[in-house]
Amino acid sequence: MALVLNEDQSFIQATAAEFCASKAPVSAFRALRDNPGPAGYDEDTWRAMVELGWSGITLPEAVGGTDFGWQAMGTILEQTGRYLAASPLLSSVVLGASALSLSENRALAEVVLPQVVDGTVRLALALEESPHHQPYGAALTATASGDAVQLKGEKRFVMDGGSAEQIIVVARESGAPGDRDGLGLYLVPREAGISAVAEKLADCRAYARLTIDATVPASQRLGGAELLDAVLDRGRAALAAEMLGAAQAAFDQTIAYLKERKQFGQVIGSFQALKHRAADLFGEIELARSTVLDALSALDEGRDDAALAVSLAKAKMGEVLHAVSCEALQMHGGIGMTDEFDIGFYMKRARVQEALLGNQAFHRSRYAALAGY
Amino acid sequence: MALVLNEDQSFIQATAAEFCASKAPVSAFRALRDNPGPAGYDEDTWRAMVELGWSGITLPEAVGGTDFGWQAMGTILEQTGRYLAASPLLSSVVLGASALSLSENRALAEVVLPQVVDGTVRLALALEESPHHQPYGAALTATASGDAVQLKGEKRFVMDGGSAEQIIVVARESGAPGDRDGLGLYLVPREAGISAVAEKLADCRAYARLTIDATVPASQRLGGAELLDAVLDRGRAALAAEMLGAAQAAFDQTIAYLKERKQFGQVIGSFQALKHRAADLFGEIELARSTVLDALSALDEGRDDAALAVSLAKAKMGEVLHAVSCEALQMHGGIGMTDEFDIGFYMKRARVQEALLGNQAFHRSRYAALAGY
Amino acid sequence: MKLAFTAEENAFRDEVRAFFATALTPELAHAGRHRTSVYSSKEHALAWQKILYDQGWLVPSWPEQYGGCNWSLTQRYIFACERARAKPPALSPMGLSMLGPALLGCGTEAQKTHYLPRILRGQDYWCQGYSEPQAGSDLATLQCSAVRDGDHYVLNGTKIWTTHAQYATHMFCLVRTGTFDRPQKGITFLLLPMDAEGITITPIRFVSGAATQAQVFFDNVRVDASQRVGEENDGWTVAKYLLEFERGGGASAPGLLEAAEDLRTLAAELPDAERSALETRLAGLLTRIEALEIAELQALAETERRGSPGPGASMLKLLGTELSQALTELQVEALGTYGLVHQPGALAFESNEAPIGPAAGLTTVPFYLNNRAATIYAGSSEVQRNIISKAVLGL
Amino acid sequence: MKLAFTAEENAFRDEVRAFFATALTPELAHAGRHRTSVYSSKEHALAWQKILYDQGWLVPSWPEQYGGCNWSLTQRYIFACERARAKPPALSPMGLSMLGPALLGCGTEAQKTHYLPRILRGQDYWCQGYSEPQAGSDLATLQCSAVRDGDHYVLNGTKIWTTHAQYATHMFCLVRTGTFDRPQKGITFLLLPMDAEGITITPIRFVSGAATQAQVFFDNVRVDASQRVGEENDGWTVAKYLLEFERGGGASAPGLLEAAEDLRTLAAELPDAERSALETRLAGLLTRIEALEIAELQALAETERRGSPGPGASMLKLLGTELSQALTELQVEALGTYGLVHQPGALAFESNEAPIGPAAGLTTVPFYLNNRAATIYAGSSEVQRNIISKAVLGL
Repeated sequence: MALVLNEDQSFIQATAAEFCASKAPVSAFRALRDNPGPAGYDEDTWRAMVELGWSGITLPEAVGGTDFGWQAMGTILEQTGRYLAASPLLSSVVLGASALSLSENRALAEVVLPQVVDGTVRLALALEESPHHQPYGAALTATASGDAVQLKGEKRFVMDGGSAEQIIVVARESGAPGDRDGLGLYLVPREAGISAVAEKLADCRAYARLTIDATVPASQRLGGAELLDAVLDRGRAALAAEMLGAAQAAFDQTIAYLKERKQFGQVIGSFQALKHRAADLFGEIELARSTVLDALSALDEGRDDAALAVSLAKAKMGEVLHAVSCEALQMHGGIGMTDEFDIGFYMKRARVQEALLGNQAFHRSRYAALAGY
Repeated sequence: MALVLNEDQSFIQATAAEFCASKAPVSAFRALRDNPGPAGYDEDTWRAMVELGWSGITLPEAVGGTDFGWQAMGTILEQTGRYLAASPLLSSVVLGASALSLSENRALAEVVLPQVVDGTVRLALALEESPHHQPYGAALTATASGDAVQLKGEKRFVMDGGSAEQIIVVARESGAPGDRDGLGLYLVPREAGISAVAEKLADCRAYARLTIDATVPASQRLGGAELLDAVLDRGRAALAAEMLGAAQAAFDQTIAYLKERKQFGQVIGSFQALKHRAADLFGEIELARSTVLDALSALDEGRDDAALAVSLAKAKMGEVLHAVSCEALQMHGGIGMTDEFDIGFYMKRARVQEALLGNQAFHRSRYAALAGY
Repeated sequence: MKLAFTAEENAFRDEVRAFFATALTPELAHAGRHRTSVYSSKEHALAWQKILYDQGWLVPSWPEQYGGCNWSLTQRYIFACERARAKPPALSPMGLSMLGPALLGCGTEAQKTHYLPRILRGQDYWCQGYSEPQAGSDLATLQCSAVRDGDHYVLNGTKIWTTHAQYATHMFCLVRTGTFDRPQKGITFLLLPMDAEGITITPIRFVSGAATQAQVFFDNVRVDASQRVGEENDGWTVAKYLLEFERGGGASAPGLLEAAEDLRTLAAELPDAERSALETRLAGLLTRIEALEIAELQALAETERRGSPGPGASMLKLLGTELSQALTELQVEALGTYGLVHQPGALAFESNEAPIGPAAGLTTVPFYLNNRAATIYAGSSEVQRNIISKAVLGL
Repeated sequence: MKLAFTAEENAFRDEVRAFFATALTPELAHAGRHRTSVYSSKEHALAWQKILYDQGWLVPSWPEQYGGCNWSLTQRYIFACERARAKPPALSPMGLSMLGPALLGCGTEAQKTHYLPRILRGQDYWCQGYSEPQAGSDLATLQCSAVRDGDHYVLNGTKIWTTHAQYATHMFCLVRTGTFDRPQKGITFLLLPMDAEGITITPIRFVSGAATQAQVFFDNVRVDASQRVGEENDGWTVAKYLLEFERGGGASAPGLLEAAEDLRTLAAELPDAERSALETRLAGLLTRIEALEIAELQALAETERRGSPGPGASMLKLLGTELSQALTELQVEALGTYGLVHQPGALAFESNEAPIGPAAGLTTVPFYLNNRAATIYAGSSEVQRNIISKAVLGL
């Protein structure tokens, strides 16, 4: 584990903080919430992120990326998480591009990844078919006939599934839903036969139900369960970094409010019961931060305990974000309950982030299994 | 459930409080701890309890008891628990006498119970053979031959097992350890072949390891697993009442200390963080009190959910006593760590009370099973 | 089952159960099962109130002469359990559970005679004007002023977090009529009509998207002095009396037990790892709810004995609201993504919009979010802990 | 495994592991595995200290000129993990981890030259005189006075909770030399020999039955002014510097991970219901310990960068001690009645008294009870929360 950020990472973090604060602050998210537009994020802001190189930060230089790695990506997502900045970073750059860059299908990756880096193609991962994270739960069928594969079925709550140009579809080639064997990941252009209906969740990000009836060449296959696991772990670690930013933001706003709001003739931050709860939350956030950094490092270093580190981070970060968002609202009191205050956004965002790619129970259980319990 | 104590119960409670405060205060327990004597409790104090009728409070008038029931017994044990008053109430009157009064062996009960009431015979229940509560775990063998039964084996941590004149031995007649079927409870006079070695636990009550090799008439059999369950539930509810008294005492002493100890120029009870923790503990003790009263009522009323109510009470009371005893020590700070202060007694007593007759995990699990989870 | 029932009590339970089964219209049943906060809409609340009123079961605990039922504690407990089971719309508590008992305890004969029947018949629909922007947890520092002018008080200032202010016909409120050594002194309890001149109402949108609360502004609003409850400057006494009812008057456990039962059904459908984690937490909550149920029954007996709930109400409010929140946490988790759906359009009775997931999911997030206020209103959990440590523990 | 090891680092690990395997005598191994508090006996601590000293591994993080190893962070981490695995006796921290770093940071050349080698060789055995009966959490109000008299200070007053005072040759202590606007001012940091005239020591018996602490009384005890560390009236600066080391200097996670591993073995033998409940809690603790391990590694890097641990040490002390207590809770539970045994006579090396249960049970209760002090000493958890909220959060 790298114990401190290196120079590149520090620079990227500073840039991301500055960019989000000026170009994608919470007020921008509020405007999008009320008026989401076709993609659910602002296309100009996204183009600016692409120009900053964020779409290629984890990708090799051969496809136009900068190869700064997951810790660098984490510093960016921590900032977008902090400001609730809307973008397809998680769906396209983290989940989508990883499926290509980790794929053994080099030919396809070499064609598509440069387009992801320059922003002309956005990807999305179509995995879930039920309301619970089930990585091997795909029932959507992949039926081979000659050099073509027919994909048929439905996917739920696909992040940015309504706007991505190409969808990575997790399909069942053999076996039954729940089996790890028999899965295949296919890159499917939207126009090949994917229709989308928006599904709105509490966080007001863009999700879609996809109805898929598409036939693609067998050469669109990216890999199987092993690839899927690797992609998901990158997604989980990145999501945890985003959650860290959200938790820190909710905490900071709450501490600021505690210093400002007066009751009983003094600022409420002077009440020891609140002070001690704040101190405990601080400790919990620091613990969670440690696990997130370790998970990102584990991915960068290719450590063999990366899956363990990722599940630890997602479970711990979920637990802490949950506690922080609840305490933030409670400490804000009535004003925190209003739509006018930003703090409620973090609670709604938090509940969805916790559930995405496996909630605390899922990752605690996975962690325990991997740790041999 | 009776929602308030009736007149008899209130009178018994007041008497018990007065008796313990004057005749069996914590200082008496401290003296016994340093100088336990043969029984581990003061025989004069015990005789005075017998004279107050405590040995017959749950027993029918036919055998000399007063039949005031388990709620009345609970009010007494709450007071002995509060003052750490040492006596064979739990071992002999609750566990021992219940095994006789609930037994279908009326002949034996009619002989022995009057002796329990008048204090000439003390009973003990020899159940456990391992360090974990396993009601059906008996391996000690009961082998019938004609009209006699030979009991052979070892029992651990038998409360007052070194001083009781007669021991109720839980033995295996058939099947394997863990089977609910095949258990038999026998009343065995000590001189029939029981030798005892003291086993000292943190609470400094009297426990013994019994080595049993005794032959008794078959007419000494009291019943099987059904009887055992009923006896244990009475023991658990009574123990929970004792724990309630201990929790209340530890809490009261802590509140008093918070009002007295000064740091940072003010009594530490004025610090809001401690106030709030105290308020939360108060609520938890009240919740636990409710479950204990309900369990005792359920036994008095013969309710069919009595086992459920008892496990709820033992689990909840254990959890609360645990929390209270830890917080009590923490809030006392350094002085609480000293042997000179009484508060440590409650912590040591608490750990043992929690474990006896099933700890929180055991009763949570039993509760969940009984509630259909 | 905490109380042993007699044959008569069993018959009573059957009667109550049958009543709920027949009295709830499909629309009211839908409204009851799709609540997104502790409040139902005014329309549904009043419709259901009328049915209960006609049945004579609207205010069981009131004195018989004012419409009470003279039920035993066991009967009231049975009624609460059956109500939790049937899930009718929520009655608006402001008149029936808060102002009503306050008038019974502190009102003049004229006030009782005039207002109590109108509350019962739903002719008046009340809201509560307590909090102000700078007086939340520290309620006693409220500033909204009432100056005596002949037979009237003249009100200026503002009230905030006033539930259903925009639908109410009347408000009971606390106003400042004087400044004394303690902030609690100098407060007066007044009743006023919401159509009085000088009142402006601004709804407040909540995190859930709904706007059931409002801020109310008073600009020289004149209130007849006969509308004062209790003495001038002594309104805090009335408010404290009322707050005890608000905090601890009811029995929350039967509803929590029903919610836990629903959750158990949901949990059964979860993937293994999540199911076992959730069931463990649910069983843990269940033990707390069962304990709370017993404590609430004992508190009911205590209330009957002393006439009002007493400071123990703070403990029950604290525990009840935190358990309620804990259950909604589990509900969100049990439903997975379906429990995170944001689809207000599909919520209405006979809506044309197909729900994204099961119907239970539609109300989950709004209820969850609105319910966060349960540990803030009627004295936040922090204030309840202050009260317990001071009034009960003497710290 | 949080750090990726190089081949050299793997070789180093093997070397350390082999050292522990051969260097620990049977008696020292027994003493290490049967500790009943964070301290070992003076005899065992010094015996083990000598072995480490001879090996050159006694104070890895000190500057090389004073005996440090110039190890990388990874090497120090490896050493901590191997030590946790081998469970040697605990070194007395008062000289090696507390006074030593304080002298390195704030001592005069003469003090360093005289004391540091004596600390390393175990010639001096130190105790810490901080708390007083009325100055516990509120340490700055300490009253034990030192009045300047020529080249000496004359001490009067008392210190309490002084670990191993009865075995120590020297004490470092905080005394009051003046009264200023802030209680932190006017405190001076002094070194003194325990055989000085006027010192009386009264051991304090703890709940566990042991008496490792004492109260120390000073009656006109004369201390040479050269034994002052830092400036007169400015001892708080030295104390704060030292406290950071006491709170956050080490890595507690490797030991906690070992304890968790031991618990896992114990849990496997439990009856079903208890086992699954315990394993769930253990896995939960494990996630916290793993997180703490990472945080401690980062803190080590931070300490290396800035020279001392900083206020973040409060957080690590808070989390580390609470996790340690949580593990001992589980240990008591996992052993059942065997974990409640009170049998001090069976504890000694090659004792003739047969233990009631397994050997692990003999130390469980004493360690559990002594370990309750972990959230009280070196600033209680409450004080750590005060520090975090003030120094880190600005509340």
